[in-house]
Amino acid sequence: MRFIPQTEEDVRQMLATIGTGSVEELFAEVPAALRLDRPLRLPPARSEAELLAELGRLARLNATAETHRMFLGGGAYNHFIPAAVDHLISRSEFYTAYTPYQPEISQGTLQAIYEFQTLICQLTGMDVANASMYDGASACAEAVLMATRATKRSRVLLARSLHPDYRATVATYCRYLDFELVEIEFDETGRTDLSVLAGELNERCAALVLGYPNFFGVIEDLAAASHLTTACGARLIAAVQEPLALGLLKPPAELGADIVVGEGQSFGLPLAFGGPYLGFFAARSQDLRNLPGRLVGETLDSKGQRGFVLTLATREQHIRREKATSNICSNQGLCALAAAIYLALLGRRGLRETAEQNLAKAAYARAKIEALSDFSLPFSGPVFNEFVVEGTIKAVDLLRRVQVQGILGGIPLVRWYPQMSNRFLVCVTEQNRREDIDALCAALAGGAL
Amino acid sequence: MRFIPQTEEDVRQMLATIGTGSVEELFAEVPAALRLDRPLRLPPARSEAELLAELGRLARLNATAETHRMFLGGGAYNHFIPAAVDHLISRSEFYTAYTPYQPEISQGTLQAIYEFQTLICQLTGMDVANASMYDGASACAEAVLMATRATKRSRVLLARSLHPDYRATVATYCRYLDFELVEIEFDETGRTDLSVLAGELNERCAALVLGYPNFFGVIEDLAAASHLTTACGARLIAAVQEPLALGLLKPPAELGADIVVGEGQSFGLPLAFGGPYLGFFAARSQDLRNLPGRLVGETLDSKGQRGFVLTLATREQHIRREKATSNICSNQGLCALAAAIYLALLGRRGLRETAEQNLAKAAYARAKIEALSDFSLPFSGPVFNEFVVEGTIKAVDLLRRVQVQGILGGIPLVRWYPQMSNRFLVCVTEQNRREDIDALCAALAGGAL
Amino acid sequence: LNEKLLFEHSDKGRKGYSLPALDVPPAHLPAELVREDIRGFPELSELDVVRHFTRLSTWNYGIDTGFYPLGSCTMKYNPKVNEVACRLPGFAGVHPHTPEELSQGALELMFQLQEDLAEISGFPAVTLQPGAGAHGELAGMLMIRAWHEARGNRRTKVLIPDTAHGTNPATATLCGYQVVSVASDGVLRAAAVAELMDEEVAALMVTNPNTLGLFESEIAEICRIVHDRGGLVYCDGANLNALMGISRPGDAGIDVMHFNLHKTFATPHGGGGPGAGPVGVTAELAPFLPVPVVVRHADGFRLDFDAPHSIGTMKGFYGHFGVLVRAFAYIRSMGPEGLRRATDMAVLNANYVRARLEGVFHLPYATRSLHEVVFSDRRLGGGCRTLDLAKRLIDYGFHPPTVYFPLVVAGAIMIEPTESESLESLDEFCEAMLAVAREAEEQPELLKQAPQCTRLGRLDETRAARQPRLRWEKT
Amino acid sequence: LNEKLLFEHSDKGRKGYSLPALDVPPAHLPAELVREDIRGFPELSELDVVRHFTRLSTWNYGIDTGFYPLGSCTMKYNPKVNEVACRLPGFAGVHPHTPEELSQGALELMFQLQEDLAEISGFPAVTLQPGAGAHGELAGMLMIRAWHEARGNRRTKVLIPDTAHGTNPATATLCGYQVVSVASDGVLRAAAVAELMDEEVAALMVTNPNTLGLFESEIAEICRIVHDRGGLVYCDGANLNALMGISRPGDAGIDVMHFNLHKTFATPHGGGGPGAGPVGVTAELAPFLPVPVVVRHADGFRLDFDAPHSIGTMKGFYGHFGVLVRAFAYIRSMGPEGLRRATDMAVLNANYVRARLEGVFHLPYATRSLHEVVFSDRRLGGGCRTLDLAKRLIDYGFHPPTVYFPLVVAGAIMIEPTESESLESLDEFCEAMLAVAREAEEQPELLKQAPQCTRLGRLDETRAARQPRLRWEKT
Repeated sequence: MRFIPQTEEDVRQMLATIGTGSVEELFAEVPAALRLDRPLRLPPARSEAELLAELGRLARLNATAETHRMFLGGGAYNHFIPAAVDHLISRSEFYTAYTPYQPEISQGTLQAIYEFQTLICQLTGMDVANASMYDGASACAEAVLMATRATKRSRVLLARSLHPDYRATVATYCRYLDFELVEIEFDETGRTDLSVLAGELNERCAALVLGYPNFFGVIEDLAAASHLTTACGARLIAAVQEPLALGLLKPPAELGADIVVGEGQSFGLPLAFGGPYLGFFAARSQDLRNLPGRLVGETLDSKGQRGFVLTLATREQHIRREKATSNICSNQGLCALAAAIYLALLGRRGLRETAEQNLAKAAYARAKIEALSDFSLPFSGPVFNEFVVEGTIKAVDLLRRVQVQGILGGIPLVRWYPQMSNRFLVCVTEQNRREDIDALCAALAGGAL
Repeated sequence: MRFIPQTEEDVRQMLATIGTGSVEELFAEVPAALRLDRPLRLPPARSEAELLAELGRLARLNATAETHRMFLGGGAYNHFIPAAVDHLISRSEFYTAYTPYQPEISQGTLQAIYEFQTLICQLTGMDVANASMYDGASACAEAVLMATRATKRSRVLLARSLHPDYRATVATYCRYLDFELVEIEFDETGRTDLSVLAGELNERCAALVLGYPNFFGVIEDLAAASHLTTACGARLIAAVQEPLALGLLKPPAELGADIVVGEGQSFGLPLAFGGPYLGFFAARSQDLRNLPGRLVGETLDSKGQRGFVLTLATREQHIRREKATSNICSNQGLCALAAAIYLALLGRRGLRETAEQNLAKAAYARAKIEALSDFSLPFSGPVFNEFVVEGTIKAVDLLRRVQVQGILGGIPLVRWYPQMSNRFLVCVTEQNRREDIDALCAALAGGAL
Repeated sequence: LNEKLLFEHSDKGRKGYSLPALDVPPAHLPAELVREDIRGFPELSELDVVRHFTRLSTWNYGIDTGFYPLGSCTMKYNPKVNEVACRLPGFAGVHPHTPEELSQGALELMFQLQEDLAEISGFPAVTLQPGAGAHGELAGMLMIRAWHEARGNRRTKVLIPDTAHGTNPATATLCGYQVVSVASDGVLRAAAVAELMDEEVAALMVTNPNTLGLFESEIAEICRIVHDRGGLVYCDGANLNALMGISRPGDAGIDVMHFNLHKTFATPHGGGGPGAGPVGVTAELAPFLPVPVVVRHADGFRLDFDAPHSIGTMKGFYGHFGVLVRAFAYIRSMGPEGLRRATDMAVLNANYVRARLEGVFHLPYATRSLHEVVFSDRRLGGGCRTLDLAKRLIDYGFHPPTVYFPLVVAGAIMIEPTESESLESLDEFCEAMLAVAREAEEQPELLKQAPQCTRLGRLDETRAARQPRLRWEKT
Repeated sequence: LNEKLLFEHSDKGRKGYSLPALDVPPAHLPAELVREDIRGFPELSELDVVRHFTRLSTWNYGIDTGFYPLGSCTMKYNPKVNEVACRLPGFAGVHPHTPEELSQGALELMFQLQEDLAEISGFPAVTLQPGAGAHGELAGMLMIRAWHEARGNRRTKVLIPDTAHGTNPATATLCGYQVVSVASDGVLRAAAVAELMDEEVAALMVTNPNTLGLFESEIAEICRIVHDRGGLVYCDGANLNALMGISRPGDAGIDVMHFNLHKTFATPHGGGGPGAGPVGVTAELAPFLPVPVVVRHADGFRLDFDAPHSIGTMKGFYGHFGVLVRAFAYIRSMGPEGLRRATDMAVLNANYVRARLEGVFHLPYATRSLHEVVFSDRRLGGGCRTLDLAKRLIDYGFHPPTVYFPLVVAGAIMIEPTESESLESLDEFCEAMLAVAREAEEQPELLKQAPQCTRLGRLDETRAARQPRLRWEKT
């Protein structure tokens, strides 16, 4: 076994030191009735070559942007990842380390996370960001919990245009916490209906959660929503499912958001069938001691040099136990590192230009699809890099026809919005060339016949 | 330009410090007549994504063991490379370092090369090995040069069964050195004809070079050759084109070889269309100061701790200039590192077992091919993992038919041995499953009709 | 050498990226939606970025750097081939919204992993969705509550032994439960549970082996007691590395357990994550699993969202797939004998360290250890505490053990060597521990001023908490 | 921390590999052919090996670690995407004996690279075969001799300036030539060449810009002189980074030049190799190129072995293909403007360092520098020499410049920053150089006892040479 170093001679010597006759005896405390009396029924050990052959077979069964023209978004985005990202996160000092509990030998992780926190603050405009959470959906749930803690209120409004996974995750987290979850309808712009919202907001409301952009790719009017939430003392939570948009859109803080959460996958993480991704969580200073998750802070060492440590741990479960602000006790360290590297590589100009390319390509695709006879764009609100298309037949059937031509043309919306059986969500990124978009349009036109 | 950091403001500031008005002026010493008055005619800069798309297109045009069943050897072998090898040589401290001229900040490279030298000594049984050379063929040429230096003789015998590239490279290196190169025929065993050899050996002979195994995959009788060379004072050079064989075969030193050179590609290096590979060069202590190439030696630091340095540099060209033992001034550092890692991973048992699998699979293939009606094995000598097959039609045509079935069935020998138009060289490694071999036999049988 | 922050390096106009030329007309958003430039955002070349993070990495300590005996964390070797496997284009590049017929490879892998984990643990149903151990706990405790609610029997309390991880009580709270602590004498006693177990107790949360590295030898009896009074038993699976092929929690009467793939199944910890926290449950609890689970149909594998009793979804999509690939690769590489051997050797290693150190270090519990051993600083000389020992070990080139946990041992020193370490490593570590113990007697200042060999000296954590500076700002 | 040798770690029975089960009957060689066990050979687990080489790596200094101003070596950034490119399965996995129709991608890449190098250098024909610069020199000088021989005009001598790399004379010797050294005054003078040039001189070998970083401004005139007397001119292309898009050696009258892809074209140096040393030649010399060259036919690309005048083959197969892929990727990433900008900025960087240091360090040649600048230790105080300065720079976190080369400058300090370095890096380096110069005056022992910040102190090279220990042996 190449991962287990003990030789038989080692085992003999160690048993002698321990003073037992066999390894078996070391398990004396496990009652016989609880002992498994047979080998595990698992396939036999594979050599490295066999393993790669088997996994290669499975991997080749999956469609990717290398095998198909891909227009899938909906919370996970096909962006280019510079080679330097993977090179750096593959440094074993980063990826084989544990949580940086011993700061003197963890300054690499700690400084990188501190930089990540800063980058998230810069992007969102918020005062403080934590060291990351599992993903956008769970970060959104944590934001709702924090808002209820901070406001001591229990009514939570969720936009129905918010990503369905985010809504579902909030519901799971709140399942047994006696909260009132209310969904707020959207209007023909694809944005949350502000008049409905105004009617549902009251002094029992802890929070309103809006997507920014929302699940339809539409940019919600945060500023207007903020006027309403501020008036009744509720927290406005902006949930960003496509953070590349922040390269171009006004930062949520500037528009009045109180908490900004979101999904960081777009920043250098592979699609990987949905994970591991990167939840980010940013808030205003007022909420500092209510934050869930880890925080890295600056301090000094015994010689007065700058250094970084995990801090404000008194919020956390290993100290506070049942009074902790969350049960989370890890972060997505390596994913946050990847995001920091990605953002550092793109930098000020690159992030903007990449966002502008996404915007331009999506606009080109929208215009071209809108011009097709059997298609329309049901929502009129401004979009970034994805948008809803309505056809004349069931989207599921249409997209299957498009798929046969090597195109993953979009996501049918019917699973989450039963009345939208002819609608689907199309995403266009900097990875889609004009010819890909043209091919999609041709396939849609053909498929609709 | 992501690889060039200077901003326009930096440039202005630097020019001010230098005291010139423009970058242009820095080239004042280049006469106008020699200035290129147009931009270079090269394709425009590609983004990273475009570059990968273009290279991906080219890469997919090539056949590999992932796309074909591969039975090609002939000096380059399809062996499995454990993932740990690439992980470790991808540490940038290794691969972005230069030659270890400053030993205090190069102990990583130096210790690894010292370990490589030791591993080569252990494998070959020799006293000393250098830090590596370009490849097996050029190492062979350097061995011939060393033998002539050491013996002060100028007649060199090369087995005709020696790898043709090795013979050709020796010829190129010796082209203007007034040596007499003589090729020695092989017999029906596929080994060098000892009676012909005895007739050609005399007191003018500097060296005899034998493949071990030779180009036909046959294991030469080094011991018998050594008796003859020793008698006339010539150096016996064993040239190892498939070093995995040394996991099983007697070390050349034990059989009387004076110099052992060879190709280390089998030890963890990808096929990569022929390079970069890894020449190794080992000799007896008597030749120490005649060795070409770099050497790493053990020494002590100012505090008496063990450390490693480049040593015996007085043989080399940066000190000796025209009197150097060779003009080589680099080694295949990263390839030698890969080989050291590969050998450390396989270790004593792994090397042996891998060699035994190669032997067994080749034996299985030989027996099965020999049983086919239209095929025979022209050479009777013992082989390791490759062997010559003779068919009834031109090998080039036969192999093209086999290739259509997704099998790279072997290497036609006619290019180097014009009388062997129906013969080809088949290699079987631990990477070929029994079903691959069976498929080859079926395709050969079908192709010969 | 020091390394500035990214933001301090930046120079207006530098860039480290490249984009293809835009091949469609530019587009514009309404001006009121568009932000200003991001002030202070980095501007660096590719080399700047590479050098920055390469340097940062050298201030970190990983498993590949050296021995990492962090108790309760199972810092075993992370095989390199697994890193290759999860990066195969067909795994790294598959979008979660890909139609099922075009993601069969991903689904088959997940299905097989569900089955493997079921066999290893003895639970018939498994969800791969939770993103970490604590997330798995939350899923598991929500299922327990859902089960009670489905029976119309709300219940209000959860019993948790005093040796438990802090996430256990935090999770119970998040499920709306009140936490009742159970005292143990190293091992949890059936009698202690019986005393507290009543009709208001929804569940007992145990860890087995517990955080003292001791097998909960009364677990079967405890499960019976809890079940008899209508409760369920949750097992924190953090220490499963001590049991593979030896004993299956599902066979002992446990109802729900989470796995830490990043501990037992060798996926890298990544400096804090991502991990993965699948959960196994009994058949009775299977209807409550989060959606989706992967099911096999005649025509292939599917994501099943149709589960009316499900607690819902724990996060976006289906789990930390990239982590699942690595764990699957590990299980396939090991095979049944390999997993059993891992457990055997993990336990042997821990007992060897115990045997070598117990004469010098105070061992609060004498029961036979499994995969880890907990000492205390009681016998440490010169007024030195556990923290001093830990920092001094850094100077010897080792990552310190887990310290001050479990809370039931004052000044705990919790050592988990894992099976990956050779006798040679263990000996070197034990020599260092013994040397530090001698230093504590003879030169305690060496411990109190440690570490000396790191770029930074001991860091002031109090200052960080009192004057929080959680982001860089231009000064 | 120290790290033993592989062999000192080993433990009988450990292994770090895995093989599939043998699926054919075992076979045996005649016993007299089979060796005994290899005594002392390593036996380690995968983690042992990974940790060993990871630790070794941390004692190395690479470009990603920091500034590496090694003169004449062009230590520029090695782009990460190139490492990905050469590992694409279709490149890494293609066997050199693959039929041409199944290796068109490899052949097309090589063909395009031949064309690119021809355009950059001004030589119409290029071979990619040589494995390194010195190997390219050998190929080039063999072609020169073959050309003379083909004209029935043997000739016996080669002129080499005193500033040349040591490989130049070593190569000339290997081609059977006698070396005649030509004195220069920093720049090679046409008059000096004219004086030595006669009918016995086969060639002049020059480096341009030369190893002092100075452009050989009389090169056109020199080429005319050599050509007029029937000789050829070889150019060592090590310093091509100073000329891309500025001036093409082929246009200046040079006949043969090698490229160092691992310098100018950003392929990694690998701690000593592998590099690649393609050679460009004039049309007249093209028939003598090594075989094979890649040619384009109507039906695709082919390896052409049919060259009766060829000097033969320089090594196995066709060149360091994996290195060629990286260089090709670099050229495509840069484009024509990028290469020109690289040269501009390399020269700007060198002149900036020169401007900042020349008041303090002695500058033996006042001519305008191109891509590198050579100082000497003449003004260094406290009896310190170049070596002391170099070792002290290590303590400041920098790789030292090239030292004691070129030989024409006593105590040479040869600095080549390359275009990759930012102004910030250059300033930090210049500050360090100036600080060390001050220390030499005030505390020379700091230099003489340097380095202090490395794991090992200054190493005894004399001892290594006097008592050679070139391999480990069991003691």
